[in-house]
Amino acid sequence: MGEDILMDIKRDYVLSRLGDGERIDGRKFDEFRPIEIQTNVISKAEGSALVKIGDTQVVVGVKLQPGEPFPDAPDKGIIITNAELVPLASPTFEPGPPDENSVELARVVDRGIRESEAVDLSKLCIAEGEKVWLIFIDIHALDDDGNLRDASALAAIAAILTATVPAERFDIGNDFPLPVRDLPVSVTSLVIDDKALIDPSRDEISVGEYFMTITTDQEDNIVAMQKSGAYQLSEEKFYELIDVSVAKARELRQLLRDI
Amino acid sequence: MGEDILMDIKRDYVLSRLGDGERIDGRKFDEFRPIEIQTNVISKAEGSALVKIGDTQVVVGVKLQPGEPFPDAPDKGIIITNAELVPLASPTFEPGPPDENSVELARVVDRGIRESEAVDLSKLCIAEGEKVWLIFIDIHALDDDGNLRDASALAAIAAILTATVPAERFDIGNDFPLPVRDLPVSVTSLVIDDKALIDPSRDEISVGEYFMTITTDQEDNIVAMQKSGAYQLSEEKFYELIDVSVAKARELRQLLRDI
Amino acid sequence: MGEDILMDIKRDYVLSRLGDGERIDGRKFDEFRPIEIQTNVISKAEGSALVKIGDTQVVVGVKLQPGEPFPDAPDKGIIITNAELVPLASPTFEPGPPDENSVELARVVDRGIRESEAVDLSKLCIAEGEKVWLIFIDIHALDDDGNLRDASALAAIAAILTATVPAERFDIGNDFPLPVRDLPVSVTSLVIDDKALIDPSRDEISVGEYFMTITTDQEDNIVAMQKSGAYQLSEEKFYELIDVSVAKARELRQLLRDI
Amino acid sequence: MSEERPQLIVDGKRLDGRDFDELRPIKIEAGVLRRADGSCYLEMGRNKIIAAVYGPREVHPRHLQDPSRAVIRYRYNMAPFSVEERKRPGPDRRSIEISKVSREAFEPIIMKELFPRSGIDVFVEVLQADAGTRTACLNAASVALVDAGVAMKGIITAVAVAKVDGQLVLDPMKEEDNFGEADVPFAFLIRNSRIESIALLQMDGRMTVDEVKKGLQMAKRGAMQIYEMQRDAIMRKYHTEEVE
Amino acid sequence: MSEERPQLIVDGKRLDGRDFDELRPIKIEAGVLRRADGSCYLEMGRNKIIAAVYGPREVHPRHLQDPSRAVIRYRYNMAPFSVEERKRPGPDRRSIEISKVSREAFEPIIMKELFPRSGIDVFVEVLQADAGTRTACLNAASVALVDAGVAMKGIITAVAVAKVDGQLVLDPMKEEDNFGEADVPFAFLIRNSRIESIALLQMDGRMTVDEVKKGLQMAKRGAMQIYEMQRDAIMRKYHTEEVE
Amino acid sequence: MSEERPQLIVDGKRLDGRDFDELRPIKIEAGVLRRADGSCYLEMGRNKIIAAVYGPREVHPRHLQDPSRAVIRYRYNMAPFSVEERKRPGPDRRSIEISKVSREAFEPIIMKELFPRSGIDVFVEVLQADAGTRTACLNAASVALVDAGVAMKGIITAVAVAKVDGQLVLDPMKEEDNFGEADVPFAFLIRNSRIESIALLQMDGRMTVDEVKKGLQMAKRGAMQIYEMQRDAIMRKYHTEEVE
Repeated sequence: MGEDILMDIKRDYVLSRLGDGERIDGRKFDEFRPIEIQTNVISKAEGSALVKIGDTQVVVGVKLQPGEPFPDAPDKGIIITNAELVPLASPTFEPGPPDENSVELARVVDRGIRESEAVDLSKLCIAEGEKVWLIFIDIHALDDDGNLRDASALAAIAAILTATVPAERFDIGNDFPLPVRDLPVSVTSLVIDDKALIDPSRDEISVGEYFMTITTDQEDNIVAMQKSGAYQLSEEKFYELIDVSVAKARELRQLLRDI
Repeated sequence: MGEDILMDIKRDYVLSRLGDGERIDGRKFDEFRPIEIQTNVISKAEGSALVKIGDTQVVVGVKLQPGEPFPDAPDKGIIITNAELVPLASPTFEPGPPDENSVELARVVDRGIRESEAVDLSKLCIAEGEKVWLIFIDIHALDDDGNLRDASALAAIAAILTATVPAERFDIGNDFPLPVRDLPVSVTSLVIDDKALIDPSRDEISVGEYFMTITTDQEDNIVAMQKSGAYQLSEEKFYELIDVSVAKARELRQLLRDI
Repeated sequence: MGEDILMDIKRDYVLSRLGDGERIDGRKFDEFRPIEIQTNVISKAEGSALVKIGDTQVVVGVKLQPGEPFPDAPDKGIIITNAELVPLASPTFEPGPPDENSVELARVVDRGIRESEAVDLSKLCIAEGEKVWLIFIDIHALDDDGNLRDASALAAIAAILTATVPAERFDIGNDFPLPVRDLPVSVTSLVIDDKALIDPSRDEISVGEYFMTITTDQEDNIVAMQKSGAYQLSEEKFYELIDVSVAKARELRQLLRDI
Repeated sequence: MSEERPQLIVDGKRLDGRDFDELRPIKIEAGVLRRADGSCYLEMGRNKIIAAVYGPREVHPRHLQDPSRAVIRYRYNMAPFSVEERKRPGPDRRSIEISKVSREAFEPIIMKELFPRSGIDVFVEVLQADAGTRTACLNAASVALVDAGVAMKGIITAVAVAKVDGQLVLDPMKEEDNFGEADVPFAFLIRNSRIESIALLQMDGRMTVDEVKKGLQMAKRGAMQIYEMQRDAIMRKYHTEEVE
Repeated sequence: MSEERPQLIVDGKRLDGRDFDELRPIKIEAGVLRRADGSCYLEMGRNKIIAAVYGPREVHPRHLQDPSRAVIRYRYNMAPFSVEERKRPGPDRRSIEISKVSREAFEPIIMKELFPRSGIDVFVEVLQADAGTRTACLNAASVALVDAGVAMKGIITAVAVAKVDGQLVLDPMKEEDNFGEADVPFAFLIRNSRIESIALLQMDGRMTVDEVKKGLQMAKRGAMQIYEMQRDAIMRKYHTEEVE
Repeated sequence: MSEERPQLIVDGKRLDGRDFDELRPIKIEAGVLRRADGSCYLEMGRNKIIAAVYGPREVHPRHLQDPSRAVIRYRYNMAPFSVEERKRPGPDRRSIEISKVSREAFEPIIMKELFPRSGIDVFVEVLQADAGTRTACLNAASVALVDAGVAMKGIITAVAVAKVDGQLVLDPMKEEDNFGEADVPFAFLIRNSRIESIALLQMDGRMTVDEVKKGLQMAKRGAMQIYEMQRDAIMRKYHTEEVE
């Protein structure tokens, strides 16, 4: 009950400030909260990163192990992306098998990495048709203060960037860095009427879960898009979101280059 | 609530007409609704059939793939029958894993095919003890207006009759028709007091789910029986049901021969 | 409702008798109810035992079959212990996958057997790194009148003691007795304030599920301990429980030697 | 592990020496469990079955209650060690089907209207299996229901007939079930020591119409013998209680 | 079973002879099921889809009800035999995601406030799949909702565009989906015969910004053609009903 | 991947140079999460743990509420990447057992009667594991509960002792856990800077009675050191808050 009233008050406040052309935390509409990337935070993982965007925190761990290839790609490594919205990270997350939100999060992050061909899977064949490297990308939410999606995508590519293929542990040659070819970056906006708020915070999302995510590669191509949420998106807004997402992704990509 | 009252009215109507020796849709007690069989409706399946009995509709698809034999039958193909009572087909079906009704439906259809030895499993060995053909029979309900069971059994044998073993796709010789040896036909009746209504419609079933299914082969042997529902069956009624089921199965079998 | 009131009455009665230094069934604080062990009760199992402690009854069946070893113990057999608290055994057990109580029961019994090295796993290798004997220990509760844990542990080791490795059935040499090296015995107490009641009955447990289980081997070493239940255990009581558990285990072990 | 099909009938006798219409040895004991409201241990050949009844009792969650009658549950379950190859715990498709048709056998016989909003649970565990477990379980459940004092219009008694080597036989054991031509489990409602109707009926295999009809008669004769043993077990239990 | 990548565009035509901006043949029929409140059968190329709508109806269990509006469910499901390699029954991660974004496409369009405490269920079965099943399902669901008489602010019409061999194409079929460079499914809200906004939008592959923008225009033109066919199907249904 | 058993004690020192009764380096920080009502990050050797507390808050569904006191949940969970070989997400039997005994350690200490009908949830994630995760998690959970302001009768502090190469050692790390002879995790209730009772106690391995008793004394001394660090972390948090 009290919870609902609080949400109503927050929503009204966000909307009233938006009416004045302002975000509640004073950010510009196309401004991310402060971003922090720490890599190699989990020594048991072959690659890992902790990303904070404002108070939102997520850890991604990358594990590699040999496994069977898909029959239609006998000489290629395999990416398996999974997201756990553990109840530690938000009062609204419940223990149990992945719900539609975890599944969507994992699949959107996965598409950015897969479609940008960020990892050179053709270099991850051990024995054609028999054994290839499986890359497990596990997204583990710690604190959901809004926009877990971009934080997860950033942590995923950062973890990949610093990952080592543990060949020695499995007696198949020397360890080598996971071969990375691209740096996909996702940018998520909250669409409210005729406005778009990049990197929405939890309080801003009290208005509604009206998201658009656009992921681009380092040549500014679009590699993944996802409209999520029960809202209608106008054509003009869509074009505007593309342009701003491409521009912001360039900035975020610089953070990855600085790792 | 309103639902329940409607059911009560239907039930009273069915019973009152039965009191006059009549079925609500004017059929004779041993009369099926109009039956329609369309085969090869799903080109992705190795065999398929859509069967309509009155407004009841079901699709069965047969898929074949190589797999391991059972240890106690190293040279025989394997039949796996599954039924999905998808929520599209009835307001009473719920999404989720198969409930007892789906399981029973699949098992009764399976027994008719298995026990009549409709498929010659000994011709489906690829390499003894290592590889045989697995036959997946998937029953997919579309519209449950009563007697899904006979519709499913009929669609299953029709799909089998038209199925091809896709040997070429798996590089194990030439395609060949799935070897069929018999044409099992199931006949289901609704038992109400001293009456038996063949091929009961949904409205008739408002009286209660008091079913008896008798499956016979083309030599009029009984190959499967199933009493389902919380009712008591008298010996005399049982004998009567056997005789009428054998007779009706012969008629339905003709439809299969005409495919 | 009525159920709860009954529980309250029972609890008050147990506590009032305890106040007088007595148990409700007149037993001494360190006295087990009558124990009965029947072995070879299930001929389909390679080893089995029915144990009764008072009215508590449990059957354990041991099944063996060849399977793959763990990579880090390529020449050792594998123990898999499972407990089913089937709803037949108590009004409080529900059908469904194992809950935390079944899991804990299985794991505590498992630890006693595993840590005492009761079974000589090194004699259960068939082909190093490829095939070893899997030992399934299935605990099946029949009647839970309190202290299922000790009854299960006793039945498990009794079933193991009488088990045969069915090598002939799998064409790998002659059958031989499952090699047993030790006789772990668990002793469970109910801790109420400054008292400890060995082998608590269901009625006594109405006071609360405050258990301590101590399992010892035949040289009086401790091989497993488990405090279960939301209570605080004092250091003095803990030492006292160790001593009494060692002593009682010796008595129970004699029953096993007499099989 | 492929098995040779043995000859099942030799010199007019079955593998275990029984006549065609002879039951396996049966042992029934009522009231064997403390916690359950009613219970029964039953052996039928090498089958070992234990049945418990709980109720009438409250139904949780509430939305499963029926305001006008008791809700019946019946759970057939096999212990993992009850069969040659260890069975994974939990219900499989076979046990789901058996539980359904068994529940339906009891539903019209239990006087459910006497216990509105409540539940009557019948739990049956197969500790050792040797063909005919579903009929053995029904027989045990029946005695457990009587032991629990649940009001019923009669008693359920069950037995199977099979066709083996071309011959109808009563109460088939494992080999006859594995290698026979057909298996027909029956359960009957018995009332005033008379078989009144069929409560459960399944069949798989291949039989002529005539054989099915003869099989029913054979099953009825077998059921009456089992019924006597069920009665005896109940009597013994009451007698013991009176003596105590 | 490794597949060779075929050339997808030959002499300015697609593998199946279509022009770049040409839809596959479409067939739509409304009101094909008896039990459902609304239904639709749809073919789009080799896709075969059936959609059913139930509701507004009561929601169970009660705590899932919303006191101020209807709760929408949307279930996208593939029949096990709908694809080359048999699909295990039940939802997988892909169908969970598709169900979510499809439901979200309909939610702002259905007038949920008219049906407090009730549920509107949209169930869509893919009987045969050949790329573009999610858009085909949305088109079928839309017609089924109209057939059920559910009040909506407009209609949803969906179509994908793809990039294959460097070329934008409308409504890709299986080979184009498997071997193309990118796939962009769109759904639009159409109102008063005008595309008003984007209701669903996903994308995977690689496209320039300019291609995405051109793709949207191509999709809009395709959607308008489909919209006419949806209208026709609904008209035919009403007409038939009047005649009857 | 079969591992050789290393010598664990060399020249009276452990593999990582520690004395027998020496803890691994510990780092504790309270209040590290925004969404949770209380939280704690803790390192104990190479273990990395994060704990969050939510509540007292409403319990859903309602039938899980207790009208007279708070309901406590405790969920121990390992991240898939926290261990050498990737762990499948979701609870396994080990984590179910750990969650149970950990919850039971806290239940008598939390003043549940103050919060009728409500729930207090303790969620602990193992981000990196290196033996002793259950004790590390209890220590982190304790600080998170204090950080959340949950009323408690004291604090829980946990540490394990092990027997390796015949020697009792405090706070075993991975190699000692894998190749040691016994492992005994303890948790204590500490009140007024005094160990008052045992809150959690498990054991597997093989120890004499005397060793177990000595182990308890060693654990108590270790726990008091950890307790000081828990206090410090809480103080630092309050201090920071005051300064802000």
